[in-house]
Amino acid sequence: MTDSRPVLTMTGISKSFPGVRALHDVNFRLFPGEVHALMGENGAGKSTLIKVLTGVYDTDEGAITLHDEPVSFSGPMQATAAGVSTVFQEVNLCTNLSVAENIFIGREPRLFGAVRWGEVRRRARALLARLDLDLDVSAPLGSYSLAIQQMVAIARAIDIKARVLILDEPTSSLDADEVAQLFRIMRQLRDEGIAILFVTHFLDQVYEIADRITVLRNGGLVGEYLTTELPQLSLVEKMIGKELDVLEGIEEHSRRDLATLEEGTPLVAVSNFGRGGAVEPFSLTIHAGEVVGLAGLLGSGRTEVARLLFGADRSDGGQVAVDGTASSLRTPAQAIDHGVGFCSENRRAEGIVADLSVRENMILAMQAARGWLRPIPRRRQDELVDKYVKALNIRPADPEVPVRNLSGGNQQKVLLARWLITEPRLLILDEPTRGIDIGAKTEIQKLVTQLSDGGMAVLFISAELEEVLRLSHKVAVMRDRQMVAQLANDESLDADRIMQTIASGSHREEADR
Amino acid sequence: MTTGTLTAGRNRFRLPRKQIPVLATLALLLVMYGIGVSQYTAFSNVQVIFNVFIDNGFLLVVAVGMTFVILTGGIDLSVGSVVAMTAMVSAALLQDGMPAALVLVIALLIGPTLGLLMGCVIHFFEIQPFIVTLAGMFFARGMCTFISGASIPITDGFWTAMSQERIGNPRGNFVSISVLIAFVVVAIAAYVLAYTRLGRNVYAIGGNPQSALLMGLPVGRTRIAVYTISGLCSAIGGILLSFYTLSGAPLIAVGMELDVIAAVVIGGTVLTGGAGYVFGTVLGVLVLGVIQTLITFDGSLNSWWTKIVIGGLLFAFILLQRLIGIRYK
Amino acid sequence: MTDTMSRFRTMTGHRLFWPAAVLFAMLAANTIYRPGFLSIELKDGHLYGTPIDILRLSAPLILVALGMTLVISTGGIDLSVGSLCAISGAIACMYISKQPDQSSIAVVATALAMAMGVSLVLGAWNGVLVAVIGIQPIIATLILMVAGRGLAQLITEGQIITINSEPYRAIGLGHALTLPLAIFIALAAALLVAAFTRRTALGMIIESVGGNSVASRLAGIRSGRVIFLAYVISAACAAVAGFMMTANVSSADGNAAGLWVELDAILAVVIGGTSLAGGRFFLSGTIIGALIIQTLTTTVYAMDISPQTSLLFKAVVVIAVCLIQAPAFRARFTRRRRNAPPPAPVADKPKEQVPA
Amino acid sequence: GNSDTGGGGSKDDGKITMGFSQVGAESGWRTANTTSIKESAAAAGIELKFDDAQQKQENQIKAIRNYIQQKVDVIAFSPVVESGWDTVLKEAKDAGIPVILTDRSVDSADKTLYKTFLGSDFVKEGRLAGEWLVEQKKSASGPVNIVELQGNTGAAPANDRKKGFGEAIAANPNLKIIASQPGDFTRAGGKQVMEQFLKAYPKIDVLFAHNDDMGLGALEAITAAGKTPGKDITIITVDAVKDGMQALADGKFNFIAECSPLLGPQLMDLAKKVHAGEEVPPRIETEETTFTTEQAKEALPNRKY
Ligand SMILES: Nc1ncnc2c1ncn2[C@@H]1O[C@H](COP(=O)(O)OP(=O)(O)OP(=O)(O)O)[C@@H](O)[C@H]1O
Ligand SMILES: Nc1ncnc2c1ncn2[C@@H]1O[C@H](COP(=O)(O)OP(=O)(O)OP(=O)(O)O)[C@@H](O)[C@H]1O
Ligand SMILES: [Mg+2]
Ligand SMILES: [Mg+2]
Repeated sequence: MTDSRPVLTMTGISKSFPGVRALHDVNFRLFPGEVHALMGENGAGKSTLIKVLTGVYDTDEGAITLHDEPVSFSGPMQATAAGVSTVFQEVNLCTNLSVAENIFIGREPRLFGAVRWGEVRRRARALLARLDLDLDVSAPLGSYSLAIQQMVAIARAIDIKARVLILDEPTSSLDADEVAQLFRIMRQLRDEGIAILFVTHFLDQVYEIADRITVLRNGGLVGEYLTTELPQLSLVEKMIGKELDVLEGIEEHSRRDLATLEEGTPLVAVSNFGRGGAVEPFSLTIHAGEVVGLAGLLGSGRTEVARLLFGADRSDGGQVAVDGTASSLRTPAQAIDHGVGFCSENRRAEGIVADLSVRENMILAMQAARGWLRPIPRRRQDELVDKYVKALNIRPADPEVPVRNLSGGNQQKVLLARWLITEPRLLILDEPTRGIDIGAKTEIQKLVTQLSDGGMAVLFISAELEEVLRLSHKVAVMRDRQMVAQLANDESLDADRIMQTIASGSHREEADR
Repeated sequence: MTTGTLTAGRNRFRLPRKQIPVLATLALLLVMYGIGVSQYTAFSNVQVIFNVFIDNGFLLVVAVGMTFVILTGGIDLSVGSVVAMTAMVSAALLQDGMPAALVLVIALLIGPTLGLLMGCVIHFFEIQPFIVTLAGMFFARGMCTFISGASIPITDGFWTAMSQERIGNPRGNFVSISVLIAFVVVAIAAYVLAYTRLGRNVYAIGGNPQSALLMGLPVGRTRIAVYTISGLCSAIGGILLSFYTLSGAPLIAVGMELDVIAAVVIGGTVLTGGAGYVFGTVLGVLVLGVIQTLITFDGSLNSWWTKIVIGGLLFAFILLQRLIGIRYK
Repeated sequence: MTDTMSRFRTMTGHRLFWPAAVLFAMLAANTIYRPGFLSIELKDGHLYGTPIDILRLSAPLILVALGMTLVISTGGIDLSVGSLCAISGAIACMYISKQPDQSSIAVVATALAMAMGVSLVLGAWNGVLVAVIGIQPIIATLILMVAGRGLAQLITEGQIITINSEPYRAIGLGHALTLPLAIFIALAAALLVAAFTRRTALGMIIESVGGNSVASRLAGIRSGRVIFLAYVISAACAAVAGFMMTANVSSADGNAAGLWVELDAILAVVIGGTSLAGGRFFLSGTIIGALIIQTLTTTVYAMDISPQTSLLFKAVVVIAVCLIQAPAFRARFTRRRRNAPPPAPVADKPKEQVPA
Repeated sequence: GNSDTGGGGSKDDGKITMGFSQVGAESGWRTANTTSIKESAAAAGIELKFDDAQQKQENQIKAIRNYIQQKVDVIAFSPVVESGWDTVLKEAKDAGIPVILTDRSVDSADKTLYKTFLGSDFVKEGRLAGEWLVEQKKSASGPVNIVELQGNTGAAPANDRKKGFGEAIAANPNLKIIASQPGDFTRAGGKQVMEQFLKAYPKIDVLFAHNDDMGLGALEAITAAGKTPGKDITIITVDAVKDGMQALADGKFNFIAECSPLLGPQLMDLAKKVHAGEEVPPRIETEETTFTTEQAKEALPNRKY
C-alpha cells in the first residue's frame, strides 16, 4: 500500500498572509491507495495547505510535484483537470443552482455543445444513490440543509475521475449514518488506488479510516505517522504541543438532574409553535439553568426549531411565555430583548460579517441590543473582547484583524463570544462544536456546563449524540420535522434509546400529549 | 441501527417559485395592455404591438447583453454609449464611402473589443464593474463627439433597405427587419443561458463567485466573456439603431443604460446575480414600451407630468410585481 | 528591508495614499501647465484662486457623496440624489421668489425648512421602498430619479426661477473667515456625518448590514431601520447640495440642477475606497474622491481641453485612479513573480474616520 | 383620457387633431415654446396630442408612430437631431398624414416627406451676433479676445450659432476666439466655465454665449472676479428670454439676437392650411429681431416670456 512512490509531494511550503505566517516550511506526501489524515488545531494551517495545493493561493516558497512532475496550479480548475478533486471546508457550492447542476457543472454531459439535462439529472440521482441520498435533484441546492449540501459537495468530488481526493472537514456536519456511508465510499475509492487527503477534528474517525497521519501545529510540520503507531493520546499531545489531560476531561460524564430545575416558572415556554413546511407544531419549556439537547437526524428540523424560538423565522401560530408572561418572539431583535441568543450553524452566511474586525463581530449583538445611539465605550469593548479572546483561545489574538482572515474554527469561537458577551438568559447553540478542534471542543462543553450552573438556559443542538447526552438535562428528539419526544436525561437514557426513538417514533403521542 | 435510504424528502411547495417574478410581470403587462385597449380604440390595432417591437428592437438586444452581465452580479453602464458609438462609426465610415459589408464588420467588432477590455480590467485588476464600465461609458461617448459634433445621415442603399423594408403587409401590419434580428438574438441568448456551459457558468458565478472558483469553473474567462457579449449586443443594438434612425448622432441613447437595467430588473432578474431569464428581459422591455405608448396615446400630459407619470407607472408596476411575488413565495 | 523602504511601504499601503497622490499629481500637472494655478490672493478680505474654487465647487458634490457613502455602505445605491437636489432647490427658490422681502432671514429660513422637510419625506420614501417593501435599490431610487425631475419642473412650472436674496445667495457664494461659506458647510456636514456614524455605533451597524445582512439580522440589528436612515441622510445631504447649487446661480432650474451628479457621487465614493458591494465605508476617502472629480472638471476648463476630447480625458483619469488603487494591479507591478498573494486587504487598521 | 380620443382624428367632425412631439423641457425657452403651442392650439380649436420626448430621438420616433396609429390629421415636431427621420416620415407619408417641422430642421434628401419647416435660422442668429460685434469693434486696433460658451456638444443650435458667429467675425482678423467650451445651456455650466476662463485668460474682451442662461451664469462669475459686465467685457447672447432682456436693459449684456419661442400661432395657421390641402412654402422663418440695450428697455414691459 505505501511502498509505491508518492503520487503527490509538497516540500518546503511556506505561506504568509499579512501579519500571519500560516505555513512555514511544511512537507507533505500522499501515496496512492491511502487515506491520509491531516490533523491540527484550529488555525494550524490545514485549509491553507489544501488551498496552496489546489492553487487557490500561490505559495511564497516551496515546490509541489504530482506524479513526479513539478506542478503549480493557477486554480482549482487546473487542479481538477490534473486529477486533484477537492471538497473545501465550508460548503462551496452555488445554492441558486439545482442539486444536479451543482454536481455536474463544468463537466455536464453534452451533445453538440448542448447540455443534456435529462442525462444530468439521471446521473445525479444515480450518484446520490451511492451516498444513500434521495433528493429532488432539480430543486435548488439552497432549499436543503447544510448537511445535505455537504453530501452533495462530496458527491461532486467523488464523481470526478480523480487520482487525488481532498476532503477538508467533510464530516463536520454529517451524522453517524452519513459518516459511515462516506467512509464506505472512501474505502472503496482507496481500494481503487485513489489517494485521499482527509481533514477532521474527530479522533475516532481518524482511527477508523486513516492509514497515515500528518500533524501540523501553528503553521509548522510536527510529523508524519502511521496511524497504527500513534496512540490517540500522543496524537492530541502532538496537535496541542503540550501534555494535556484533555481526553480525561472529555470522559468526565455527569448525569444532570432535571427535577430540581423544573420547579418554578419556566424561562421560556412555547406551545403549538410551528411553521408550515418546516416544523410541525411543538411545545417546549426551558427553565433557567437548564440545558435542553435537541437530537435528531440531519434535516429533521432541529435548526428550524431553533430559528422559530429565536424569531429568525416566524411561527404560524402558538403562544410564547417568557417568565410566565405572554410575549412574542417574532423577530430576532425581540428575542434578544427577552434575553435569547442564537449561534447559527451556518457561520459563513448567517454568522460572521466578514468585512468587520474580530472586535466588531464580537460586540455586534450587544451593540445592536443597546441601539446605535449608545455606543459601547471603546475601553469596555476592549475589555470584553480581550476577555473572550483569552477565554476561548482565539487565534490570532489581534482583535483588529478582519474576521475573514481567521480559520474556520476561530470564526466559530468569535461567534460564540458574540453571544456570551450579551449575557443571554437562553442561549441557543446550533452545532457550536462543528469544525472545532478537540481542545476547544472540551472548552466549549465545559463552558456550557458552567453557564448552566450559573443559571443560563441553553438549547444545545449537535449531531453528536454523545455530546448531547453529556450536557443536557433533557433531550428533545426530532424526527421528520416533528418533535417526537422529550426525554429526561436519566440513567435509562442512552444513545441507543434516542436512536430507537428516532427510528420508531413511538413516543410521538407522549410529546403531543 | 438501520436507516435505509435517507429521505430528505423536504418537498416544500416550490414549483414555480423561480418563475414567479417573470409570471407576475407577464400578468401585469397584460393588465396594462388591457387598460390601454379599453381607454383608446386605436390601441387595439395589432400594429401598435408591432410598433412596440419595432421601436424597441435595439433596446431588446442591448438588454439581452445586460442580462448576461447582471446574471453574473455585474453591471455594464457603457451600453448606451457603445450603442451610440457603433452607430456613429457606421455613419462616419459610410459617409466616407466604405462598402456596407466592411462597415458592418468593423462596427460589430468595436463593441466586443471594448467589452473584452473592460472585462479584462474587471477581472485581472479586480476593479468594480460599475467604475470600469462608467469609464467605458465616458470613453465611448467621448469617441462619439470626437468623430463628429453633429449627426451624420446615412444614405447607403443597404442601410436604407434594412430600415425601410416592411415584413408583412406593407400597407397594413408589418414589422421591420430589426425585430427579426432582435428575436434571433433573444433566441440565441436563451439557448446559450440554458443549454451551454458558458450559460450555466454565468448563473454559477452570479450565485457565488467564490464557490464557482473553488468548484473549478472558469470564473475569469466567463466574466470576461460576459462583458464581451454585452459589448457585442450593444454593437448589434447600435447597428439596429442606425437602421432605425438612418444616422449616427453623438448624443443618441444617452441614459439608455438605465432603461436597459430597468428592463432587465423588471423582467425578474436579480441585480445581485444568479437568477433570471432572457424571457423576463423581453417582458421588461415590453413593459417600458407599453408605458411609453400609453403616455403618447394619452397625449395630454405636460412635459413634467410625463416624467412623473412614467415614474408613477414604474412604481405601481414594481410594487405590484413585488407584492404578487411575496404572496406566492 | 531598510527602514525608509518599509516606511514607504506603510505609507503607500495606507488607504488614502493613492487617491491623495492622484489628486496631488493632477494639481501638479495643472501648475506646470499654468504656473498661476495654485496661487491664492487676498482680495477684499476674501481668498481667491483656483484651489479655493475647486474646494467651493466641490462642496455640493462632497455633500451628495457623503450621503451616498452611507447608502452604498448598506449595499444600496441612490440614483435619486440629482433629482432631490433639483427639488430642494426648486422649492426653496420658488418660495423665496413669491415673498415680498426676499432678503429676509426668516423667509430664507422658512424656505430652507420647507425644502428640507420635503426632501426628508422623499428620502423616507426611498427608504421605505428599499427597506420595507424590499425593492432593489437601483430600481427603487430610479423611480424618484425619473419622477423627481418632473416634480422639480412641476414646482418651477418649467421656468428658471430667478431670485434676489442675499442670505440665500450666501449659501453658495458667501464668505466667512476669508473662505467661501460653501466650504464650511461641506466641512460641517462631513464632521456631522462622521460624528453621527463614528461617535455612535451607527457606522459599524451600517457596515455590518452592508457586509452581511442576514448575519446582522440574526445579531438583532433591525436592518430595515438602518437602511431607511441611510436613505434619509442621503436625501438630507442632497437637499443641502441643492440649496448650494441654486444659490450659486441665484436661480432654480428644475431640469439642469444636479443633472448626473449621482454618477459623480458614486464615482467619488468608489475612488475613496468604499466598495459598491457594501460594507466598510470611508468618509475621508469620499471627500478626496469628490475633490479629484472637481479638479478634473476644472482642469478640463483651465487647460482648454477641447470639448470633444474632455470625456475621453475623464475616462482615462477615472480608469487610472482606480487602477493604481487596485491591489491586484499594484501587485502585478510591485512583484515581478507570478507568486503574488491574492489581494489581501492592505495592512491598515480600520480606525475612526474623521475627515481632516 | 376618454374612450374615443384614440380615434378622434378619424371621425369627420371637421375638428383637426394634431400630434406634436416636443424635444423636452430642457430650458425656459423650450417651456415657453410648449406653452405657446398649447395655447394657440386651444385658441385655434385644434385638438392637440402632446408628447415630451425627453431629448431622445427614439422617443420622438415612437411618438410619431403612435400618432400614425391614432390617425391624427397633422403631425408636427421639433426634431431632437437633424438626421434619421426618413423611415418614420415615409410611414407617415404612406398613411397620408402631413408633417410640419418646427424649430429645428431635418436633413432628409427627400423634401416631400414634410410639408414645411417653421423655425428660426440659428446660423443667422450667430451671424447677426457676429456682425454686430464686427461693427462695434471695427475701430479696434489691437487684437480683440473673444471667449465662447457653447451649447450642448452636438446640438444644432450650438453648432449653427458657432458657425454663423465664426463666419461673421472672420471679416475682421483682429477678432479672435481664444477659448470655447460647452456650458450646456445652463447657468451653472456658464458660470463654472467662465470662472476658469477668467483665471486662464487675463485679457478677455468679449463673451459670446449661445443662450441667455449661460450668459447669466457668466455674469455672476464676471462680477465675482471684480470686473464689470457690459463694460470690461462685452457680452453677446442669443434667445432674449425675460431675465436676459432684463440684464440687457440693465446694461450688463450688450447685445442679444432673438430666437423667438412663440411659434404656436404660426404653426396652427400652417396646420389648417396643410389640412385643407393648400400649398405652403417649404421654409418659413420665425419673425425675429435683435436687441441692444435701448431696444431692450423699450421691449421689456410687454415681453411674454
Ligand atoms: N485569507 C486569509 N488572510 C489572512 N489570514 C488567513 C487567511 N486564511 C487563513 N488565514 C490565517 O492562516 C492561519 C491558518 O488558517 P487555516 O484556515 O489554514 O486553518 P485550519 O487549520 O484549516 O483551521 P480550522 O480547523 O479552524 O479550519 C490562521 O491563523 C488564519 O487566521
Ligand atoms: N428543500 C427543502 N424543501 C422543503 N423543506 C426543507 C428543505 N430543506 C429543508 N427543509 C426543511 O427544513 C427542515 C430542517 O432542516 P434543517 O437542516 O434545519 O434540520 P437540522 O435538523 O438542523 O439538520 P442539520 O443537521 O442539517 O442542521 C427540514 O426537515 C425540512 O422541513
Ligand atoms: Mg480549516
Ligand atoms: Mg441544523
